Amino acid sequence: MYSKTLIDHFRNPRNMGRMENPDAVGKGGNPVCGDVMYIYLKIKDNRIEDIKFETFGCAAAIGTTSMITEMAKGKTLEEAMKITKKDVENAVGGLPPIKRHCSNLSADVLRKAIEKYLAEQKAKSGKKKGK
Amino acid sequence: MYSKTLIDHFRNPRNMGRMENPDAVGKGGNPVCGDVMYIYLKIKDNRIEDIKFETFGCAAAIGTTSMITEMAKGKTLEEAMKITKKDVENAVGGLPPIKRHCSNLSADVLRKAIEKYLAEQKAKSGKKKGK
Amino acid sequence: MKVYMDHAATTPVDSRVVEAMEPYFSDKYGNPSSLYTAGLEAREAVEDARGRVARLLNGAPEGIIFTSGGTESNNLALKGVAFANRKKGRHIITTKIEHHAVLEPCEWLAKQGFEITYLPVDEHGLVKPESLEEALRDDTILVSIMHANNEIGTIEPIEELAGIVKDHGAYFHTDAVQTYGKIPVDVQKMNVDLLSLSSHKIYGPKGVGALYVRRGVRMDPLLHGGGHEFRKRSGTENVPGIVGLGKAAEIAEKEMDRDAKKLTRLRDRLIKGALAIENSRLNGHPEKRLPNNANFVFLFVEGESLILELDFYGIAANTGSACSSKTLEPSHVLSAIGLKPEETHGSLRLTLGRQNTKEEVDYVLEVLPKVVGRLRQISPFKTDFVMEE
Amino acid sequence: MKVYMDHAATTPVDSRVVEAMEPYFSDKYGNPSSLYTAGLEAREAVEDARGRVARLLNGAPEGIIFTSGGTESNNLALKGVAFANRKKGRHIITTKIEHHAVLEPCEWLAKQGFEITYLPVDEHGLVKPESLEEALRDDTILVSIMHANNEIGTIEPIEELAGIVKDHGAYFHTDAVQTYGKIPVDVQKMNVDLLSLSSHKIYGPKGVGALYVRRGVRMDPLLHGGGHEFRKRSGTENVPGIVGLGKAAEIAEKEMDRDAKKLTRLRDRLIKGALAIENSRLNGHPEKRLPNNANFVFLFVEGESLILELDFYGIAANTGSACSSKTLEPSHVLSAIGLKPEETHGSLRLTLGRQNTKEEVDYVLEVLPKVVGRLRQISPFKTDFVMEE
Ligand SMILES: Cc1ncc(COP(=O)(O)O)c(C=O)c1O
Ligand SMILES: Cc1ncc(COP(=O)(O)O)c(C=O)c1O
Repeated sequence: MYSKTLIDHFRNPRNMGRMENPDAVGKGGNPVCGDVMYIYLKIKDNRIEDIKFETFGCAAAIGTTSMITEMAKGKTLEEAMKITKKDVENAVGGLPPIKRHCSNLSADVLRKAIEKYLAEQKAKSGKKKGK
Repeated sequence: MYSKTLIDHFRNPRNMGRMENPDAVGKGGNPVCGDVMYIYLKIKDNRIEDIKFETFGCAAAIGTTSMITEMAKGKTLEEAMKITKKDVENAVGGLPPIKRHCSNLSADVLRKAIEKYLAEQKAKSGKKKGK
Repeated sequence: MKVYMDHAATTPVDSRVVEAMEPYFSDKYGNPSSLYTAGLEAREAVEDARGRVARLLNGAPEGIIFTSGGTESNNLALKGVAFANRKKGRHIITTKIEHHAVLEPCEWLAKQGFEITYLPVDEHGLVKPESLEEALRDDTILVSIMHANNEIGTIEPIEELAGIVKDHGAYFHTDAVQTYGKIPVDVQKMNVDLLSLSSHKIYGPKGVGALYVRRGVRMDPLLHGGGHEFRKRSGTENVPGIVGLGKAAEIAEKEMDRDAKKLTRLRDRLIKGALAIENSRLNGHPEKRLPNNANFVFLFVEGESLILELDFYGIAANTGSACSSKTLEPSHVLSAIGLKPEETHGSLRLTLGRQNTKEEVDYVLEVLPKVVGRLRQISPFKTDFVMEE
Repeated sequence: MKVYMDHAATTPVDSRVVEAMEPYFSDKYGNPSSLYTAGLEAREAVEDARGRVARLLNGAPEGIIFTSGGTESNNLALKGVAFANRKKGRHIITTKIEHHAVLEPCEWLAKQGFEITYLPVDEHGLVKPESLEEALRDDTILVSIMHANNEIGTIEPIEELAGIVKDHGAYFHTDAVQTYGKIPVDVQKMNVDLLSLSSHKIYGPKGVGALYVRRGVRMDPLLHGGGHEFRKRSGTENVPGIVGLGKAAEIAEKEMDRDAKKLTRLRDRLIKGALAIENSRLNGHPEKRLPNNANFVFLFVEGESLILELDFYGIAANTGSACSSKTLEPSHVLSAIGLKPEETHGSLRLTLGRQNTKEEVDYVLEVLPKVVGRLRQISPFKTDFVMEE
C-alpha cells in the first residue's frame, strides 16, 4: 500500500515537533476529517533556515509532512512555494489514490505559511514606509 | 438415495422378461414420462402361478416392479389385489420422495392386469351362461 | 477400474492447485481488507490471482470480479445489468439452451417486469445469427448467450453473435463456464462485455468463480456490503479459493492446448466406439463441440438406470433424463434440439478430463454395450416406443 | 512477537478443520447432485455438515441454507424476504449499527421502493425495545437486528426484541456473524425466523456461510439456478468449504464455553491495562459485550497510524478510523453511539481468539502506551482538539 520511503518518513519523521518562536506557522486540515498539519518556519534572508511539523493523521499525512520539511529546508521562499502536491507525492514514492486528496495537504500548508509570512512582512514594511 | 434392497432388485431383477401366452397382461406408465411397466400373469385356480415383468425406467421403477413380482407370486388374486403402493415402497426399504409417485406404479399395473383378467373371465362365463 | 467421466459436472482439484491454496488457510489467513502485514499479504495473493485469471481471457485485471461460482456470476451479470439499466429498456435476449443459472434468473426477472426472448437453436444446438438480429429491439438492454453448452458441448459463434449486438447498445454476456480454461477465450476478440467462469470446472476448488466486466458497464451489485471487488461484489474475499482459481488459470494457460488435443482424440475414439451400439445417436454438433464432450442417446433405456449401472462398473457419468433431475423434467437442451421426450430419457453424457486415458476410454467402451444391453433386456421396448394394446 | 488480535475480521482456520476439508479437494471431489458413488459421498458430507451447523443453533437441518458467507446470507435474508412479501408491505426496520452487509442491501431496497427505518442505539450500542415498538407498522414485513456488533461487541437483547415482533406478522432476522460459535445462539429461544452466520469468523474457511430460515418463511432466492439448497440458493455446493464450516461448528459446540471463559479473562485484563493510558475510553457496553471484544478510543492519535505502528511490533489490530476505510467515512457505529468524528479517528479494536495468551495480552499492553505516546508526540493536539488560530 505505502512505499518504503513513505513508511520510513512515518516511522522516523524528520523535523518533528513544535517550534519555539517561529517566524511563520501554517495550519491545514480539520480534526473532523482526521488530518491536521502544522508547519513551523524559521526564515532568514528569504530562506527557510529551519522547519518543523506536527501532524494528526494517517501514515500518509505524517509521512508527506515529514517529507516536505526535508524538501523545503534551505530553499528560498520562492523555491519552497513552488513545491506541489504532486512533487511531494513523487518524493514519497507515490500514494494510494484514496490518500492523494485528503492526506497530502502539506504543500498547501507550507505555501499558506509562506504567504502569510510574506503578507506580514509586506504589512510591516508598508507600516515602516507609511511612518 | 436408494436402499440396499431396491438396488439389489435393480441389479438382479426377479421374474424379468416377456411371458409367452400369459393369462393376463397389465401395462402402465408412459414412455414420455420415462416409466413403463408391463406385468405378465399366469393364473391357475384363482392364484398367480407365474409372473413376469418388463420395465423401461429408472432404478426405482425397475426395482419396485421386480419386488412386486416376488410379493404377488403364489398369492390368490384377491390377496394380490390388496398389495398397495405403500406395501411395495416398504418392501423395497423406502423410496426417495420424488420417486414415490411416478416410478412406483407396479401395484396399479398388477391390479389392472387382475381386474382385466377377472372381467374377461366374467365375460366368458357370462357368454357360457348366455349360450 | 474407477473411471471419472463427468468433468462437465465438476473436476478434481489439481494437486498443484491444492498446494498453492494451502498456506492461506492457517498461515496467511489475513483479511485482504486489513492494513497490517497479514492483510497486505492476503491482498497481494488475491491481486496476483486476479491478474492470472484476467490474462487467460485477455482482459484487464480490474475487470475480474471474484464470485462464489458460475451461478453467482450469471446472476450478477443478468440481474446487475437489468436493475441498473431498466430505465433504458426492459428487454433481454437469451437462448433456450442456457444453463439453469441463466434461465432461472431470467424467469425471476420476467416476474419483475422484464421481457425475455428465448432464441431457438438448430438440431445441433447452434444459435442462428439471423434469429438474434430479428429479436433485437430498441429496448433490448442485454443479450446472454452461452459460449459452449454444458450438456451437448456445442460451441456457439459468440464472435459473430456479439458482433451483431455491438452497434446496438445492448450489453453482451456469455456464460463461459464450460469453455474458460478448456478452449481459447478472448474477451477482446469475442467482443463480449460480461463473461462468467467457474473454478471447479477447471481443476480449481468449488465455491469460487468470476465475472469479467468490461470497463464502463453499468451494473448494480448483487451482494451489497463492504464494497469489495471494486464495489461490485461485497463479502470477505475467499482468499484460498481465489488463489486456487488463479493457479488453475495459470496451469490452464500453459497446458490447455496440449490437453485439448489429447481430449479430442479420446473423445473421438469414445464417440466412434459408442455409436457402434445399435439404436444410438450422438447429440450436439459433430465438429463445433467441446474437446471433452460426448453426448449420446441410447433408445429404449432410461438414463438414471444407465448411470447407476455404470456406477457399479466404477464409471461416473451423467444424463439429461427426467428421472435423474430434481424437477422430473427432461433436459431442456435435448428438447430444444428436437429430441422427443422418450428419447431424452436415454441420454448419456460422458465428459473427459485431464486424467483420463485411452485405457479408460476402452474400458468404458467395453462396459457400455453390456450395460445398455442388459437394460434393454429388461425394457418392454426393443425396436420402437409404441405401447401395444 | 507476532500477536494476531483481529479475530472479528477473520480467524485462522483450525488445523482440525483443514484436516476435515482436505479429502474433498482431490479425492472425494464429486458433485453432490450426481447420482453415482462420488456424488452420494459428497452429498453425505454436505448433509452431515448441515446437521452440525443446525445443532449449534438448535434449528432443523432443513433450515440451513449454505451460502458463500455472511454477506450473502444477509443479502439473501433481506432481499429474499423483501421481494417475496412486497405485496404484503414495503416497510423494513433495522438499526444504525448494522454491518454494511445489512445497511447496503437496505439502501438498495430503498431504491426499489421499500421504506427503511433505522433504529437508534444508546451510548453503549443497545437498541431500545420501545423504539422498535414505535417503529413497527402494519406494512412492516421484516425486522433485522444484529445479535452482536462487530465493532464495539455489544450484544443486543434479541429475545426481547424478537418477542415484540412475534405477534406482529413481520419476520425477524438477526445477523449472528459475530456470535454464532462464540456465545450460545438458539433460534427457538431467540424466536428468530432468519439468522446469518459465517464460517471464517469461527476458525472455518473463508467463502462459506449459512442462512438459517425457519420453516414456512416466504422468500425468493437470490442466486437462481439449478435449485440447490432446497431451491433457496443455487450453485454447485462448496463441498470442502461446507465440510469445514461443519467441523468448525462441531468444535465450537464442544469448546465454546471454555473458550468464552478464557477470552473474557484476557479481554478484561486487556481493557484494564489499556485504560491506564490517559485520554482513553472504552467503547461499547461494559458487560453486555462479546467475550473477545475490546474497543477503545485514544484521543489525539489517528487509527490508521496506530494500526501501522502496532504492525511494526507484530500486532494485528483494527480501527474504525475514516482514514482506514475505503470510503473515508468514520465508523457509523461509533457515530451512532455518540462519538464525535475527531474521536472516532482514534479508535482501536482488539479482538481476541482461541490462540491468544496472557503473555500476548501483556505484550500488547507494553507496546500500546509506547505507540500511542509516539503518535501523540507527532500530533499537534495534546489536550484538546481545538485548532489555535
Ligand atoms: C454452462 C454452465 N453455467 C453455469 C454453471 C454453474 O456453475 P457453478 O456450479 O459454479 O455455480 C454450470 C455448471 O454447473 C455450467 O455448466
Ligand atoms: C456482523 C457482521 N455481519 C456480516 C459480516 C460479513 O460476513 P462475510 O465477511 O463472511 O461476508 C461480518 C464480517 O465481515 C460481520 O462482522
